Amino acid sequence: MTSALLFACVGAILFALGLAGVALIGHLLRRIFAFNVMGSGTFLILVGLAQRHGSADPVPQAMVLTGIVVAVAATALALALTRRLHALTGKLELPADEP
Amino acid sequence: MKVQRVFKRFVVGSAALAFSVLLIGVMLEPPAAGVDLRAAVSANLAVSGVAHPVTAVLLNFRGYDTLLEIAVLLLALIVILASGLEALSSRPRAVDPVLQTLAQLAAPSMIVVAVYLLWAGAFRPGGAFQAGAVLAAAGVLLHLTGLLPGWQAPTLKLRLGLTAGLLIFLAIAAAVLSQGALMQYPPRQAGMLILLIEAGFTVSLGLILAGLFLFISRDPGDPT
Amino acid sequence: MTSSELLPIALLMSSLLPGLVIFALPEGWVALRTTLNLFGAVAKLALVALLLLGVAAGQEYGVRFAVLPGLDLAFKADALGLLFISLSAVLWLFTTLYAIGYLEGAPHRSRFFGFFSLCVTATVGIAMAANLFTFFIFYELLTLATFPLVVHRGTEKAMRGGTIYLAYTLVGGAALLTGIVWLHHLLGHTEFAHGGIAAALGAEYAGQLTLIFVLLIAGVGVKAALVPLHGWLPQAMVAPAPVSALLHAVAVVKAGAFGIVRIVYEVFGIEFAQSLELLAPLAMLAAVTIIWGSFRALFQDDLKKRLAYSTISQVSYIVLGVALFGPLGTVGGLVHLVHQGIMKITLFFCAGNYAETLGIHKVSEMNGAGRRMPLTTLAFSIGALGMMGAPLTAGAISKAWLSDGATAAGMDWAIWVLWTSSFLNAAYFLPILWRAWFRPAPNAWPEEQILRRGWRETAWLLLLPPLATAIMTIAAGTLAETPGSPLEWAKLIADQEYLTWSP
Amino acid sequence: MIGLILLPLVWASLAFVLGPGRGKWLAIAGLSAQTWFAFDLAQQISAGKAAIGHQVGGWGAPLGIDLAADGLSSAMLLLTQCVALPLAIYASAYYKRDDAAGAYFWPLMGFLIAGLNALFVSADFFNIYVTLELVGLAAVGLVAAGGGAQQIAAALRYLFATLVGSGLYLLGVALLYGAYGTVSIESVSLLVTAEAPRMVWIAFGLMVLGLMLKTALFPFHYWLPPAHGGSPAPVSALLSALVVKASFYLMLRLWIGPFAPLVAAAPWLAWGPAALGTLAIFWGSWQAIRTPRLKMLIAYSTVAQLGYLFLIFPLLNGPGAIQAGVMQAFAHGLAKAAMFVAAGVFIKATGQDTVAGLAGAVNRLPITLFAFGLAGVTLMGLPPSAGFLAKWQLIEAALNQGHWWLVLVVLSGGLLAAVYVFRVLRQAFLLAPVDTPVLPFTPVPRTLEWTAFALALTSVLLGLRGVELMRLIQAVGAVA
Amino acid sequence: MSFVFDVVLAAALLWSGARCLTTARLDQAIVLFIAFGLLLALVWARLSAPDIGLAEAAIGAGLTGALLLDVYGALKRSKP
Repeated sequence: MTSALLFACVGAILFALGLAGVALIGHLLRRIFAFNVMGSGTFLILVGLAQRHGSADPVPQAMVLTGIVVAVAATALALALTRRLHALTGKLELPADEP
Repeated sequence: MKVQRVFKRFVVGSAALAFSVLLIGVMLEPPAAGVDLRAAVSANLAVSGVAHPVTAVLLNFRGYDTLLEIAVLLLALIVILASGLEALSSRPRAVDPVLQTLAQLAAPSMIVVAVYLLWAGAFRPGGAFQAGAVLAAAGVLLHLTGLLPGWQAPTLKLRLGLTAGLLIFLAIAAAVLSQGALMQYPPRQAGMLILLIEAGFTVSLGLILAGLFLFISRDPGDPT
Repeated sequence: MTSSELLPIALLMSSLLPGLVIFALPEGWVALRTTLNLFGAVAKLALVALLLLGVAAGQEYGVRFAVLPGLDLAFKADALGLLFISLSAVLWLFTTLYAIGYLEGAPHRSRFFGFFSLCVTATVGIAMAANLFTFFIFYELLTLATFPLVVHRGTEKAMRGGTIYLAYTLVGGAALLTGIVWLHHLLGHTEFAHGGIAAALGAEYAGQLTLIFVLLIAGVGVKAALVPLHGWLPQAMVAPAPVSALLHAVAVVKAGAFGIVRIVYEVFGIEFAQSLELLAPLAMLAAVTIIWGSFRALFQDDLKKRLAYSTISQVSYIVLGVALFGPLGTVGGLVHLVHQGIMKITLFFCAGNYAETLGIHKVSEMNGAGRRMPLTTLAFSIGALGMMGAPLTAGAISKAWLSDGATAAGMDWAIWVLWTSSFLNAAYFLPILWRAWFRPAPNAWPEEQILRRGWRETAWLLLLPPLATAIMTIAAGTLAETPGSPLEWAKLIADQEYLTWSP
Repeated sequence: MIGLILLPLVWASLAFVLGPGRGKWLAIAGLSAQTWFAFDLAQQISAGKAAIGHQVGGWGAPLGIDLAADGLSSAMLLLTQCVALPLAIYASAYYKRDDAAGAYFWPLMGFLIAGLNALFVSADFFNIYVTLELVGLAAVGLVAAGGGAQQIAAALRYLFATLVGSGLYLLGVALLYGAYGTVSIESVSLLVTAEAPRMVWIAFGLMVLGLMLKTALFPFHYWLPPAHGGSPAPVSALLSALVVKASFYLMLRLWIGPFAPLVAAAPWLAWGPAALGTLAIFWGSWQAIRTPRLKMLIAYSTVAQLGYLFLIFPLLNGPGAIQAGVMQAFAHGLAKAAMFVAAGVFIKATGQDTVAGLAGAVNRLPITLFAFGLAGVTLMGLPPSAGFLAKWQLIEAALNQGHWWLVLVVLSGGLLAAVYVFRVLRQAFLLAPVDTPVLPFTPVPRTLEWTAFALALTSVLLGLRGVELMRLIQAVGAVA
Repeated sequence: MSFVFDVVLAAALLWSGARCLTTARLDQAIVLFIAFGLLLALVWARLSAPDIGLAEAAIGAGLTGALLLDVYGALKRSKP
């Protein structure tokens, strides 16, 4: 068991954790956390699994760099919308069921 | 209702648990990888125009991903503008002058660092992302210390800066189509072209990341 | 493109193009609209004449376009199709004239005549379809084009009628589609051909083919208003009189009947259908419809409703004739396709006249109408007598051939059905005539809109069409044996459809 | 092919540089050029080239990223441009100057189209992930643009749905890379066999799950009606007609492409999508029949119509299934776009978004109502229309494999569609009730009415000539 | 030895991630989230991926953290 594989397993747990969080948590900010945890888990799996034999692999690393930027973009977007919703309704949760 | 929620939690939680166990299980029986790209990367590193493999992958081998990614970033910013925050005003908050002077000193040096990172990216860890991030950090710092007001709807100059990275990238990518393919840099100029792309990239990345912060962070509570 | 390909397309266009232009016309442009309508109708008549001459001379007309690989939009103008086309072309002209008079000053006439032309286009398409796929396309197009006409008045009542109409026809369409695709799946094509195409599959498919037959007949049976699929017809009476005339005599009901003819003769083949023992049940169904329709008609006080039930009964004469194995029955059924159209449209024109002129909608209000509107009532009487099968009228010819066909097919019970129906027809038509001619007129009509001028009892455009069709009813009866008459044409078709049959 | 990706990126960024509300002419010009490119590409492919490839950077897979356009992808490209161009013209008349909702419409639309085109031609799992995000974020932005609380809430719900969807997909990519050390679709398809390691099975499952979520297949449809029903007409049209199709296309592509060996090893897999599709048809139609709001009705109809697309999965090992799917995608894309823009006209004119408010529309907006009716014909699958051809092909494919219940589903789905379409039409034919005062009626630009009509007419005329389209995707049919 | 360190690091990462989602107080959650980001940067370093480490620290933890803190501040200010 290399440490790369160890981190891959951690990634798996984090992904499941984040997924459950997104599904269960109503509070928007926390949901955004959960989504980020989920994403980080994926990145860990991507690199950890690829490097399970020890040596570094630039390709998945580059992908993760791309992924991180995309994730940040999404996060910022989610935050902006959350703030907008809060400014309009004073709430940090989505209405129970769609209008 | 309450019972329902507890039940839902239990179900989802156990499902997640089972899923992670399964995932770990399959990852612990690793199949033999069919393809090994490490060799390919190091083999082509010489003609890629940069010495640092990750940068080579990012901006040359898989540069197309990066092109779309900067588009995603710009898009996120546009969405934030579109979702209707322009209406709100912003004013710098009062902070103590010591911090401000510190920030004034820090900001230029951060820019220097950014330039270094950008240049270093060609052959060691670092590059456009990090440089852009540092630029953004500088902007954020100035804002937090009240020297840089949160941005209103961007001016023409700012919009140009924001899109510069994408446009330069597009221009170069298309310009080399004559070579036979999109982004097929002639090996001799590759390094120069990539540096050019990265430069524009860094500026836009810095502006966009800072923008993500400075556009969002305008306080609805402020009086206009 | 040769003339043999051009003519069928021209025939479609002669009503489609005017329709499309009329849609775009502003409400006010009455003159241009009328010109277009009449031009289209006349042009169609001329084209039909050309085709008739050609087909009589043995010329073949046909054209096809590929829609999908192995799926063609195909048209052919054969004898059977032309029988239906000529009927609709002639009656379209009269109905258009009538409608122009009937709707004078009414709102949304551009819309009305637009869909009206689309209806006729769909009818022609149905008549000229060379395979079931094409047939289905125009069959559903007819449904869509008639809906706006049925609900034209825009009242809640009209909407209810239109909705019921849709519910029936769309479900029927689904059944039809299933049958068609199934057949296409088995055969690889659905081209119509004399003597049928299903026989090619052979006996081991008998079970599936029977199911397909049921699906197809159920699909077209809805429009043909076979009991128990007839529920929509009386409801659709909310439509304006010209529409009812169109629905009953030319387009919808006839499309259903014509569909049954095509399916029995040119998809399954009369002989193959007989060998599958599908004809007897169909004949039974027709018989039940005939009796049931006439019986219900007895109890309708609303004039148009009574006519509607009469239609249900009369259209099944055609189905009965088709289901009687043997050329005599075939001739009877086919000729009635034409005769019923002429007679029924006369009746509806007249009903419309009573309503428009005097505001008469009910049988009980008919007293003395004959004195006030002699010409209309004369036409009405001729139509009614024709329906009963009185001598010298078209109806007599149909009934004669039908009963001969029944004898030939060894279904003597069918003769009794015909006689019972004739009796019932008399029972619900004669009282109307008696009231109209011999009862004294009330001192005030329910709602007199058009005043009498000299011997013109109502507007010209309302008066002439029924008279014309009434004369045709007599002519079809008296001149039946002359060449070119519907009867002769029907004989020609019957010869084509029986490949191996010999008396 | 490259132009289809670069061009929208360029005009999108230029439109942003020009500033809020500007750049509609850029967009229309760009889209016209793209449409021409798309037709040209389709020409080449139906002329006999099986597929047209492009190695970005000249490296070639697996080191670099490959682009590839075959019949299927070029068909989707064609659909995208042909729907987007009329919508752009419509939008240019729909948004007034200094209309907050339209301030950034053009850049957003540009990035959306760029993402779609890039997705359709990409031959690289990870690159597809990036394009998915591009499409998803752009779509969310369009929903959120300048909207009130309801719209923002809808956008957030949509955002999380699409993010989780692409997250699942990305995890699948990670596992694939772990298993095979490459993300090039081509090299992966060479490596996948029926005895593939469990990791690959899971990757496949995750990708399919994520894409179903993005396609709003029942029961993952919860996010779609508020997002599509709540946004401005041009946006709803773009989302319903194109965006949901992208993830469906991708799922189909994976199903018949790299993962075909897995599917062949476990044919029962295909019944999952089909069953969900069936439920989607019934549930969506039922909701559409019930809802009082016009645009909600159309949005729920989208949920139902997407169901048909998933009915083809059990049929993919026989002939005609892909053809049926593509035909349905075209029919629904064109018709739904027409319906949403027609609804937009009604709403602009009457100022209310209810079915009841349509009373008497036939006399005020005949063209628009006619457009709505034609689009309805396509959705009901009545002839002559592309929807009818799609239904015909679907039924025949089902019969070929003796799946009778699929036939029943398709037919009853059509009848249900008739119920909700005629629910609108009969209301429109109804005379405006006399007792209620006639509603204020603002005239609308003719452009709006005629673009709706053009879209609807196309969806009908395609039903009279589907040969070319079928020839285009013949090659793909051979694959399946 | 280094593997032990990795195990500890992994445990810390998991803990911070889980706590961040479960803790009752929002400000704590935010701090934990930033901590999570920094730990992740360390992990990347351990995975011999310094580029990602830098990016994660700067963008993931830094920028996102700043955004979150700012939003939090705005929320506090908006409700007196």
